[in-house]
Amino acid sequence: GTITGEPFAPPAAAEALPKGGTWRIGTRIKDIKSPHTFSWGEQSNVARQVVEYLTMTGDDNVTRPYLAESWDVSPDLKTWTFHIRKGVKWTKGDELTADHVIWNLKRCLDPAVGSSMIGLVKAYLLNEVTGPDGKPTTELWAPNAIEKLDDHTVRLNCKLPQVAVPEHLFHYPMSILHPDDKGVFGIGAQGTGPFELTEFDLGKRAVLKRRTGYWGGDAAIDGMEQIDIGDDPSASIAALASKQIDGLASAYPSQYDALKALTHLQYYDVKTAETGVMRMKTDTAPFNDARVRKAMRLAVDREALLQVALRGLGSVGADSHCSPVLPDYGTVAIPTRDVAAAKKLLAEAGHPDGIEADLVVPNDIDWFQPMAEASQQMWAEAGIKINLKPIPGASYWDVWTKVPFGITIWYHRPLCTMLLGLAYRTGVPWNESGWSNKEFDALLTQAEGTLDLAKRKEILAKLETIMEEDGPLVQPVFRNVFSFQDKRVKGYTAHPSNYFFGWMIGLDKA
Amino acid sequence: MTSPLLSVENLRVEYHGASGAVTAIPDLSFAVQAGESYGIVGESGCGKSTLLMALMQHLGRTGRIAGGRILFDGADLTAATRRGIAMVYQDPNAALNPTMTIGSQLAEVPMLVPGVGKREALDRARQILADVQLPNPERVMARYPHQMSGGQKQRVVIAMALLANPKLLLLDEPTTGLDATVEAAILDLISELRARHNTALIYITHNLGVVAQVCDRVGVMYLGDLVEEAPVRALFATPKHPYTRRLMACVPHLGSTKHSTSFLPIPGQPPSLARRPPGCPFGPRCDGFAPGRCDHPVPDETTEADHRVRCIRWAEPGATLAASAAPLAPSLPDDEVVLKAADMSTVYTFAGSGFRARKVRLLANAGLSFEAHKGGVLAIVGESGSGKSSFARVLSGLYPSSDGTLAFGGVDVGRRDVTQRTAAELAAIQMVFQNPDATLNPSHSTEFPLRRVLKKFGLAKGERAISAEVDRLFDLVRLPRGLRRQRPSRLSGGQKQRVAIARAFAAQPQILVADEPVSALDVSVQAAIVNLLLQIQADKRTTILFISHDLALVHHLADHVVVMYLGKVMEQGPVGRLFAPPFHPYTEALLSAIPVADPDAVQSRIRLKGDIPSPIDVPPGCRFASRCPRRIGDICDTIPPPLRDTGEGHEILCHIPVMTLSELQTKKNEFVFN
Amino acid sequence: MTAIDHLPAEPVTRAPGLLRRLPTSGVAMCGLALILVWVLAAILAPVLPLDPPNKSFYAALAHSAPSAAHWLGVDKSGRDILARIVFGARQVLTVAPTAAIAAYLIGCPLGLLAGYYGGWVDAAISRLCDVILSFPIIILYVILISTIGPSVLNIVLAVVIAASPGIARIVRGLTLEQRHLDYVAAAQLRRESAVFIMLVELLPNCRGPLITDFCLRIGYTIITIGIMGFLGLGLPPPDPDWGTMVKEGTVMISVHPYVSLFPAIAIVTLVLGFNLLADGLRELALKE
Amino acid sequence: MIVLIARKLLSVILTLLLASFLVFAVSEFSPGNVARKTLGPYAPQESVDLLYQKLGLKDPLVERYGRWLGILLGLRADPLQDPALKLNFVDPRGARYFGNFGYSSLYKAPVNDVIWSRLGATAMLAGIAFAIIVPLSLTLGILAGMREGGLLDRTISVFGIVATSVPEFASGVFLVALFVVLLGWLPGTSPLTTGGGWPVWSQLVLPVSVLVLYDSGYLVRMVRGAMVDVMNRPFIRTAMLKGLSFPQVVLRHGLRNAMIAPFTVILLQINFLISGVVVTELVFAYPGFGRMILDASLFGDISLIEAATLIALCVAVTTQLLGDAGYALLNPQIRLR
Ligand SMILES: Nc1ncnc2c1ncn2[C@@H]1O[C@H](COP(=O)(O)OP(=O)(O)OP(=O)(O)O)[C@@H](O)[C@H]1O
Ligand SMILES: Nc1ncnc2c1ncn2[C@@H]1O[C@H](COP(=O)(O)OP(=O)(O)OP(=O)(O)O)[C@@H](O)[C@H]1O
Ligand SMILES: [Mg+2]
Ligand SMILES: [Mg+2]
Repeated sequence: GTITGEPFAPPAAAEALPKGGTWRIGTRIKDIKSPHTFSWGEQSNVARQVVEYLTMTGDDNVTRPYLAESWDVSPDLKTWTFHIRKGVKWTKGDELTADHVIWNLKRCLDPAVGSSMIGLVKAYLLNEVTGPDGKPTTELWAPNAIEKLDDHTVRLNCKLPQVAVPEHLFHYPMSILHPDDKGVFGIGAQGTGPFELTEFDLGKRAVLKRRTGYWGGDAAIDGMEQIDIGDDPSASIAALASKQIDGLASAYPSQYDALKALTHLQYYDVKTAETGVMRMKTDTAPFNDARVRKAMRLAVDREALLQVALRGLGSVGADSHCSPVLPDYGTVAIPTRDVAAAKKLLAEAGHPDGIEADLVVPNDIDWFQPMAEASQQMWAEAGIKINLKPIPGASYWDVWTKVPFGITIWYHRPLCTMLLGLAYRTGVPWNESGWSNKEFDALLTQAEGTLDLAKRKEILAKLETIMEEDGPLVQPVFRNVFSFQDKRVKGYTAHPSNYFFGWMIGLDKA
Repeated sequence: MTSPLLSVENLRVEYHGASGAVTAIPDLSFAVQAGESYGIVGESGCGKSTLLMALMQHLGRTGRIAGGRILFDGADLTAATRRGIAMVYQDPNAALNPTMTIGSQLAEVPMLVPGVGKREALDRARQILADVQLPNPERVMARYPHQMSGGQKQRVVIAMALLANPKLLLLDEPTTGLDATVEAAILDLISELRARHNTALIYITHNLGVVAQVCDRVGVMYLGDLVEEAPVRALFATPKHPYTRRLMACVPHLGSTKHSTSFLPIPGQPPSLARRPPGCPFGPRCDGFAPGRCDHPVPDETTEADHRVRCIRWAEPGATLAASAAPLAPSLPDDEVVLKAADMSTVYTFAGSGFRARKVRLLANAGLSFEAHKGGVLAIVGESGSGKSSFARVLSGLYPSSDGTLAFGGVDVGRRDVTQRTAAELAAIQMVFQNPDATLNPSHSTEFPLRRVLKKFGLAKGERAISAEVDRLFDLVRLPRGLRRQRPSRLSGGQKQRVAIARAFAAQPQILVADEPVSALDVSVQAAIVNLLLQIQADKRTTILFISHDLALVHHLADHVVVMYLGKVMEQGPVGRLFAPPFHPYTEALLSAIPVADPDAVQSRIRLKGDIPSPIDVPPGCRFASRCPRRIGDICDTIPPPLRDTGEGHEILCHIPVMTLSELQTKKNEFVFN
Repeated sequence: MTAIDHLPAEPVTRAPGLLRRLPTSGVAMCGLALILVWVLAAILAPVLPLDPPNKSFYAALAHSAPSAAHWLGVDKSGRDILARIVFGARQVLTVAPTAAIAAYLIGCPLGLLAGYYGGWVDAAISRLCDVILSFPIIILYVILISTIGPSVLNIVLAVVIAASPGIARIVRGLTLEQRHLDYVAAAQLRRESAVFIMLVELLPNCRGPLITDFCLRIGYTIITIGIMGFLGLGLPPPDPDWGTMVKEGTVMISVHPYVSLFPAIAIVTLVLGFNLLADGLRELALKE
Repeated sequence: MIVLIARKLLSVILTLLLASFLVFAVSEFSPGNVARKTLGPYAPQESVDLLYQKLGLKDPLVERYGRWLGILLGLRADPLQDPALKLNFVDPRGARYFGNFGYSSLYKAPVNDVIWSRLGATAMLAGIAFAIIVPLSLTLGILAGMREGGLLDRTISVFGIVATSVPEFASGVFLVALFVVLLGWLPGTSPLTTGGGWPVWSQLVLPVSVLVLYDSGYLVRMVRGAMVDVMNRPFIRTAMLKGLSFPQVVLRHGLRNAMIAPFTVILLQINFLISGVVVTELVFAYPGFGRMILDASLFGDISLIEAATLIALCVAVTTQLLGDAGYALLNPQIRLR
């Protein structure tokens, strides 16, 4: 991301939008009680209309100021100073202050709360310690790690250099709640955002009404209704066809053709780093041999997979989880399919007759199955026999760090370093493959501490190459995040993380 | 002669089934005068019901009247004129709607006449119920069919038919399936009603005895043809058609026993409709069959006024056999007692039905005591529900007795059921069941049970020996060996019963329990089976326990008779003593209810009221007291009657002294067996 | 005895057995024809000139509609729908009858035991069956499959658990009907074992209604497998499963209806076949 | 009488106990860990373990079942609502009351908050369907069975057999394709809110049709079979030969007898309906009970599954009892024993 915040005035667009109307959007309505422990983007899409973040990463992957008006960073990338916007009023009228922000930051980093923010910032803000009960836990690495400079200035003093701090502050659990609400969100909860939650029915719908006095200017629409349309992709098509909803929070690749045929809809998409990684557990045979992993990569035809799994709505990947759309992507060549080479590698690794393994496929992501099935065919040609084991999506999360071979959904992150740091650094909790590469770790740390973008991209190219040669992934495609909205919906843009923002929207009269 | 009420001319009825058309009635003519009672007899499947249904113009979807005409009251029978004909059905259970009260089912009939309202209809229904001698018509009206006994239901069906004020009443075996005592009462009722209403009747039955009692004229049907027609007396006195004669030779002949005559069954069985012989339909089974003559169509001949016969040889003397045959030299019982029941009781316990949740004890046999001698035939008679089968089940080991002893060869087998008996004991007591359809497993060949018996009792070892033994058994019961591998469904009822007998004899039993082995069979088949049993018994000197409700048949074949009522032995003795006074009042009633195949026979008319009560709660005194026509007072209800010995092993369980009984009964009974 | 008594008795001509009379029933023959078409297709699938069912034709993805190359079109992965339907028939026609047979293997003995012994054996078995039969059937399947996971074995297992109580109940009823018939008593009198009586004497006589039930049950099992596929609990990929195919096609039903239309037709025709056959058999049995 | 009712009740309770235990036992085989599913993929393993322990998931099966039963009967407080656990589980009804189904780990709300509105929605759907299915199939079945083999019979029979051969998911998707996508006459989903401009009744048309099609096909065949059976019984012949007209025979003698056998079957349809509802609700995104059960099963939300099956079983058992009672009422042979 861009380190120093560009000035960013969200309401600017709202001026031109038609006023009034209720935007009905189809999504899933999940539990929203505890924003700091949200696990799903859908949860945050209800809350984010009410409570806001210090920063905001746009659909262009650039992170800009938000509740934090601007920020400064020390050259060693260890000291981050955030200037909180003045005049931001909570629903009940009091002003947003640094104390509020610090309360939220500390709460998110309190291990007792259990927010996923901990995983994100652990490396540079926390120390791992043993708790009173003998269990490992975390605490702030230094008493002044979170420091209040004045009523509207907060400083983070980091243990290690980190470029992605503004991006981390837009991680969806990191919303700024009013301390009076004690971390609980619901109808009547206070917020700084443009809407208030007026109705909430779990699994059915959430109704939000515009509030007046929003610091960025009142939203154009009167309100929005988020409607649970279930998991069935055809149900949402039908709902759109019969105009029961104006749009979808996000559409599945399998829905594309049908939705495209509905002429009253407008298509929105954005290239992202969202992907499904077919990751191999590097401590489990046969995947403990880098040649086998490389052979797996060589045997797949990325373009074909892109067509089959995503109907071409995406881009090919190079097994490094780094997407070209991200600002710090280092350009590398996309590997081409080479079955002979794959066979040769397998033979060298001691598997002249090929290998056999199970691939665990969570069945809640509609494009995993076609990708897995097509890959299975491709692998078979290289003598690799893969059996598909579909399991319910919810159950996959119980085994995602354990199964020898599985497909894991990774949603978009705005920086390559963020992704690599989360999932591929030795020993990090989400290193689902158990992969460990000293050279990689060192280079990654170096990249995280490098402010200069061009230099960082160079380091990343090296990291990506290491992953291509040694890494734990077959990661052939990135998916475009896309959505359909009624043509009367104005101002909508597809966000790489499937976020949407009510204040951007205007509605033409029906 | 006035024009007849009903005249059927050259009637032809066909059935068009999936497998083509068959002619059930090829060409049939007869007439019924107003008020006349016309009987039709014939073996099963000869087209009796078809004829009635043709008269009712209701042949179902497959049947149709293909020729001839039916005149009723001088006009062609149509749906409108059919109103004058009403019908009584064979099975009263099925004929009544189980979900409607008797009253509303009856009331439907008068209400068909325009202008008759519901109230009037119900009044008439009530009246007619009284007419058919149902007690308390008001209550009967409110009942559902299942709340009534079979005899009562048949009365309701008759009442329903009468409600239409029919000129002609058709009765399709209305008493088959009813107990003889109930049957007698129904027949009385029919005769009486006919006298009162002057209704003409067509009565079809396979029971010659019934015809003799209720009909003026009789037609004998065979394979859809009326082979003989005559006034009832003439027919019974001088049957002319060989079929009629043979039919009569199959029913127990009065005054004769197995020692004097034997039945003369009709050989073979009626051909299927599709294989009707070209000439005389009875030709193939007739011992007077004359090639070249009998295989051309036979015309009707009127031998004398009112007597028609369809046989070209009727006048030729000696053309057919006599009406009975020489005895089979039956075995006589030894002195050796093979089976001795002493005070044997059988109790069923079961969870109470309906809302009664406690256990119910049902005393099916209450203290039976009698002996069976080797080589003899011990008959057990009694109405339905008197506990005959229960005893058979105990004896064969299907159910344990609960009290007393049942000594077989000196060992008490009563308490031990099949699982506890030794193989020898099992083999020694074998059983032939009533229903030939249920007694063979439809899924297995006929030889299967025989083979299993031989194998299980180790009577033949090795495939060849077993096979030879099966052949021998088939010969024994006179079944073609070719039937060995047939499924039972391809066998006639008589053939099935023969297989069942072969199966019983396969174990080389000392005692054969035959639980109503012939009551489900046609008379002709019945005769053949009885002959067969007697024949085998004579050869093997097996003791037979013959269970029956047919006293006439028992009279023919038994050596010793036990009369049971409600689980108790009412009277027992040698056959000669039992069928002569003094009788137990119950035996007396049973005897008087026998439909005797002789129009001239005069029977006393002792009719039992009601049906046999449930053995769950029996009176403390005489079990028969509630229905006894000779009840002498409260003593009968309260004090168990004494056992009175009249000598020669003849015992009567009654409060009335033997002498008194004897006097009463000889006076009244002009007709007595023997 | 006269010679005439030995007159060879003419065997009673009765309608031949149910299966031999089958050709007389138009309904049953229609059903049989439908089933046979699918059975033949399933058997001949490997030799028929079909594309491999799991092979994606990437070129065909752009024009997925039925064409000369792909008669019924291709699915969203570019796989030939015709080939997948035909190979799917192999799946269905092995899994459904296997499951039904397995259910019978459990249900029949239970029903026989309950019907033959009565008393507490009957009470225990009937109670257990009642419990399972009280479950709305799909809910039972969903709970079972979603917990034990979808696989051929598990689907068979689920069908066994869900269907065998029903079978047991039918067999029990039939056994109760037969149990008091004299041929059972006759078998007892020659001291046949209970197992022999149940299996050799009683069971064969239950076959009429059971054959009908078996056909219906296969039909219903096919529907169930279809529903499981539709709920996302179908047979494991990539091998074709009709229910899953319908499910996958529903998303594009408005644009490419053939994707789910044809597998749905396949399910309907096959189930219809079994239902017709069962109906015909039942009619025939009644006509006896 | 009282004894009889008591015995029936006892057997019902036994059935429910056994069934709920079976569900518990089956859930043993469920892959995945509810704690993990609850906390989401990114929660640290420690918190997952902690929650696992707090939820008491490591206790033996019987113990968990006993606890569940105790909570349900109001004999013990739901330990999960203990604020000390910091699970944030609050039930406005309190932690201990009769009928406490516990806390749904899927919806993170008391089961009683989740389940009843969905049950209501499903009851409406099934109720309307039932109200159409019963008269429809009775009429058709009786018309068909009245004259066996006639043209009407054959037409209706073909309808019946085809309808039963088309699974709900197939008819569902094709109805949607036709009426929603092609013709645009009806809404494609049934969220039961009027926000989309479609009145609620219009949202019910398709789901109800799907249920009606499948179930009435089956019932029509049942009723027809019973009617054919009755029309071949001798007492019908008696009635005809009495001189009653054919409609009189059918109405007075055929109908009631023909209703006896299908009566229990009709009530058992409720069970079928609930099953059909799962598929239908999925197709039409209907906010009902069936979809909830599917979600709960996939998630492994044992409290919700238990509650749902218990409710479904209660419905099934009640209808069975009603069926038995109605059967007895229709059938004097049982009523007046
Ligand atoms: N619907 C039918 N279709 C074809 N054949 C039939 C039909 N009904 C009766 N038959 C045949 O017609 C013949 C006469 O049958 P019917 O019932 O009239 O005989 P029955 O004398 O009344 O016999 P039973 O004493 O057994 O009642 C039999 O051979 C029977 O098989
Ligand atoms: N298994 C049983 N359980 C309970 N009661 C029974 C059983 N079998 C027979 N009974 C009853 O026992 C009594 C005697 O029956 P049983 O069958 O011995 O009479 P039966 O003289 O053979 O009559 P039928 O002439 O009708 O065959 C009847 O009241 C009958 O209802
Ligand atoms: Mg007859
Ligand atoms: Mg008996």
